[in-house]
Amino acid sequence: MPGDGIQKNVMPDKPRLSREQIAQRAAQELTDGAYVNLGWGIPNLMGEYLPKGITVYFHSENGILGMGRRARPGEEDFDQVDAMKVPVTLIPGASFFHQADAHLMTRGGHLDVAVLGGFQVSEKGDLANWKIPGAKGSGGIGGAMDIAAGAKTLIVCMEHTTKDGAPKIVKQCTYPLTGLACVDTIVTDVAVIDVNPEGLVLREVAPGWTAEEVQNVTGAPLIAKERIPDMTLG
Amino acid sequence: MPGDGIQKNVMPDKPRLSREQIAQRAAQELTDGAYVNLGWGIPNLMGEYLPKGITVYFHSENGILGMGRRARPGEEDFDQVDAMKVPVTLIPGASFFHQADAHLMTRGGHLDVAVLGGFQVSEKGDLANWKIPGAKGSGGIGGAMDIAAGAKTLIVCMEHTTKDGAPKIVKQCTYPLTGLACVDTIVTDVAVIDVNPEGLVLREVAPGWTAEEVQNVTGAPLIAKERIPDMTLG
Amino acid sequence: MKQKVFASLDEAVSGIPDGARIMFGGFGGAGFPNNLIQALARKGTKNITAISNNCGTREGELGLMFKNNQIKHVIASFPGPHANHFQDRYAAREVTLELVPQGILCERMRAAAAGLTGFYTTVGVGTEVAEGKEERMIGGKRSILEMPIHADYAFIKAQKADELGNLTYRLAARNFNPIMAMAAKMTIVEAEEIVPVGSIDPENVITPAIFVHRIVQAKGLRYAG
Amino acid sequence: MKQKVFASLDEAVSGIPDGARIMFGGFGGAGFPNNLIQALARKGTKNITAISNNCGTREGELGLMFKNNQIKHVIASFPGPHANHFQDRYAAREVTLELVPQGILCERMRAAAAGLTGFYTTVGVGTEVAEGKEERMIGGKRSILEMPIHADYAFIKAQKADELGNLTYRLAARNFNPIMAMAAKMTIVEAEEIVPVGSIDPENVITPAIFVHRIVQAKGLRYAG
Repeated sequence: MPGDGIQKNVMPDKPRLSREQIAQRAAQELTDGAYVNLGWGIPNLMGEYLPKGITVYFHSENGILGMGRRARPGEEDFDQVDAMKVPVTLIPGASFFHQADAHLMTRGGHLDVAVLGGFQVSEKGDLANWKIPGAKGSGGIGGAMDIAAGAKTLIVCMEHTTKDGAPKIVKQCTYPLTGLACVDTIVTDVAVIDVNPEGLVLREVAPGWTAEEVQNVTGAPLIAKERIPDMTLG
Repeated sequence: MPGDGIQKNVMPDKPRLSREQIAQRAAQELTDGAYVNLGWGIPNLMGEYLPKGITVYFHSENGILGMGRRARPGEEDFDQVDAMKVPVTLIPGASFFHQADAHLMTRGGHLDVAVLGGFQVSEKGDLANWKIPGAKGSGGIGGAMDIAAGAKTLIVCMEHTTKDGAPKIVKQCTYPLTGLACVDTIVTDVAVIDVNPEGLVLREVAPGWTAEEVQNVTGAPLIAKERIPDMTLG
Repeated sequence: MKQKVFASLDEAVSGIPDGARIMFGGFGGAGFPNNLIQALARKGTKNITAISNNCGTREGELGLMFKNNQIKHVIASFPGPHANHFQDRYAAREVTLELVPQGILCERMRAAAAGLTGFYTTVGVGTEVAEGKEERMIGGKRSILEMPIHADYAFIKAQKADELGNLTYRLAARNFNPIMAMAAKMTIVEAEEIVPVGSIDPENVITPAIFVHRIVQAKGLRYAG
Repeated sequence: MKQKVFASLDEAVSGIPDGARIMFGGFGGAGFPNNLIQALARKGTKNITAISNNCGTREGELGLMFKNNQIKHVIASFPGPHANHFQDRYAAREVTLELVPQGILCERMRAAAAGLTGFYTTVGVGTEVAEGKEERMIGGKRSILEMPIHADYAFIKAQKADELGNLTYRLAARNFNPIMAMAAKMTIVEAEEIVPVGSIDPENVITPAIFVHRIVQAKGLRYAG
């Protein structure tokens, strides 16, 4: 199991980013005109925090490009829902298509950025995000494997450690995999980390954290070049 | 080469059907509501001879279902052409789609009937119809191979023999193949022949012809049960 | 003209035998053929193999089929958090499940529709999904072989159907419906509206009539989860 | 908003290097990007690998490219009876040809678009097309392995493009265009009409803007054969 040998009591008792703040930081990675898919959980909060002045075209795997904000009470149309079954609005220039074309977009390398939640990310960029070992019931994959395989840039948003304090960034995933060597960047509540050919490169740390403290809650070696800047929320 | 050993002078000097009459006979094979693709040459003449009272939905591999008659002078729209580049009209209930969907229809077993021209058909139902050995130039395949592989029923319309009197229905094709074991029925200027698991079954002969005379101009054995009725043009 | 329009939902599902393989359109509450599903529940067809993105929402959508124990095997991508009837049957081993990545579910159905006999993909390589599947390197990419998913029937929800079977879909209620309509041997459509032939612009047809075999007017149950 | 609309045809084809792989839409005279082809002739790009159903009609369509000897290799289904410039170059061994069945040409491009690394088909089994290709039995069917066709560019003819790149096509001028638009790394569109964002109904978009990178107004040469 991940986190073996790491004790809860060695975790620094420093403030971490909230889920909303993780989403806010990850949103700064998006650029004007990008086609973007947001997965369940933290990624789905990112739409609220887009950098000012940019337009991003949100993709939904049920066949929408150009989703806007969620529908307000009274304006919901339950034939116009996102992949989480939530009624959404459209922005000008939106389009509908069938689910095979929607996943042609995910798998075929057409999305500029996809953002997924994660249970574990390995130092090679392997992602585990669909199944907890020993969980009851059938589990479910959804669109995550197609998205992981195909996005030009894959960002994972997650807490840096489990509730028990075990690192979620590990040498090798022990949870069932979603995809191999697919993650480009990890945004957590304590760091921004890039998965580069030479290894995991620490790009930013949460305010008040040092590189060493982030390393202490990480299950794989981090490469920290010079001074690491603080995460800023844009 | 096909026809070796068969001399022109042994061919019966009896009237044969014209190309239009072959098309007219083949058109009697179509039933109400059928989705049908017609290939180059004789098949393309069949639209003129549909049995009365039936509606047939003609498919074109460039993305039309529900073609009507050819456009008359003055009503041509050169964005609405069939696979032979001829401007056509539509019947009510027509639809447009892209070429991959058009061939999903041909290859996926969705067309009730396809009708192709032929250079040779073997006793197993192999078809050769795209390339004459030794012909100059690049040749071209077009949609024939997809159509041959996928139609529920494949009819071949052709003259029974070459201009030199060589049989075009043969034990084994010597021309480059279009598809293996794909032909169901052959309509020629002297006979209607079904390709059945037990072999080539002579269903009809041209008026004035006997089964034996048809056999004499055929390069593979024909099964003739009892008396063979005459071809009628509907 | 061939008659494709059926007078009632019950007639539209007539003749479906026990053991049939059936695709069910719909995603996220939208585009489910809920009225046809209810007719199939009334009919009581058993031992169905269902192909569907999810496994129902409480008693809605496919939930009714699992509640009635009409399904013995399901090929799905995401059974879903509210598929309690499915989960109960699954825990009791009354139903088996093949989990498929969502886009690969689409592609495998499309392969059946398009007469392809298999395809290679990088999706699922190195995961549980790849277990038991052929793997090879193609162009430097680890790829696994996926096979077509065929079906006897597709249950489809359309917005408009003309009397020939040309279909349109409303907004994101399109989802899996056009793919399943192409992939099954017999496609049965519940349409919100049945319109005369010629009233859908040929350029705006989403599912051409060649893929549609039976049409029935939906009786008003649009959302059932 | 990203600027995709280019002021001139010449700017729309800027930066295309010698040796580029380019898909050209069109079939039967309809839907050819004739104005972009003329711009590419002016530019003089050489050693092109062209992917196209046919090889031009006299000097029209791709005929101009062959006349100018800009193409070194072509992947096509049906060069066509009036592709005299192609045939001359082919006879002189100045251009090579891979002949592909028409539907397989579509599927191979779609496989590239969809991130599939190969597929099996029964089409072409036992014919010249199967030579050199892996063959195996799948589900009792002799099948051959076909590989994706990728391209650097697609030249597309649309009826309407909005300024984001959502496209519609006129009648049967649709043909290969939507498939090629999905398959190439960079899709360049000549549109009869460029319309404001939001003026195409989202349900009637045929090619979503994600597949489109450059848009230019067609200058009126619709048919060029």
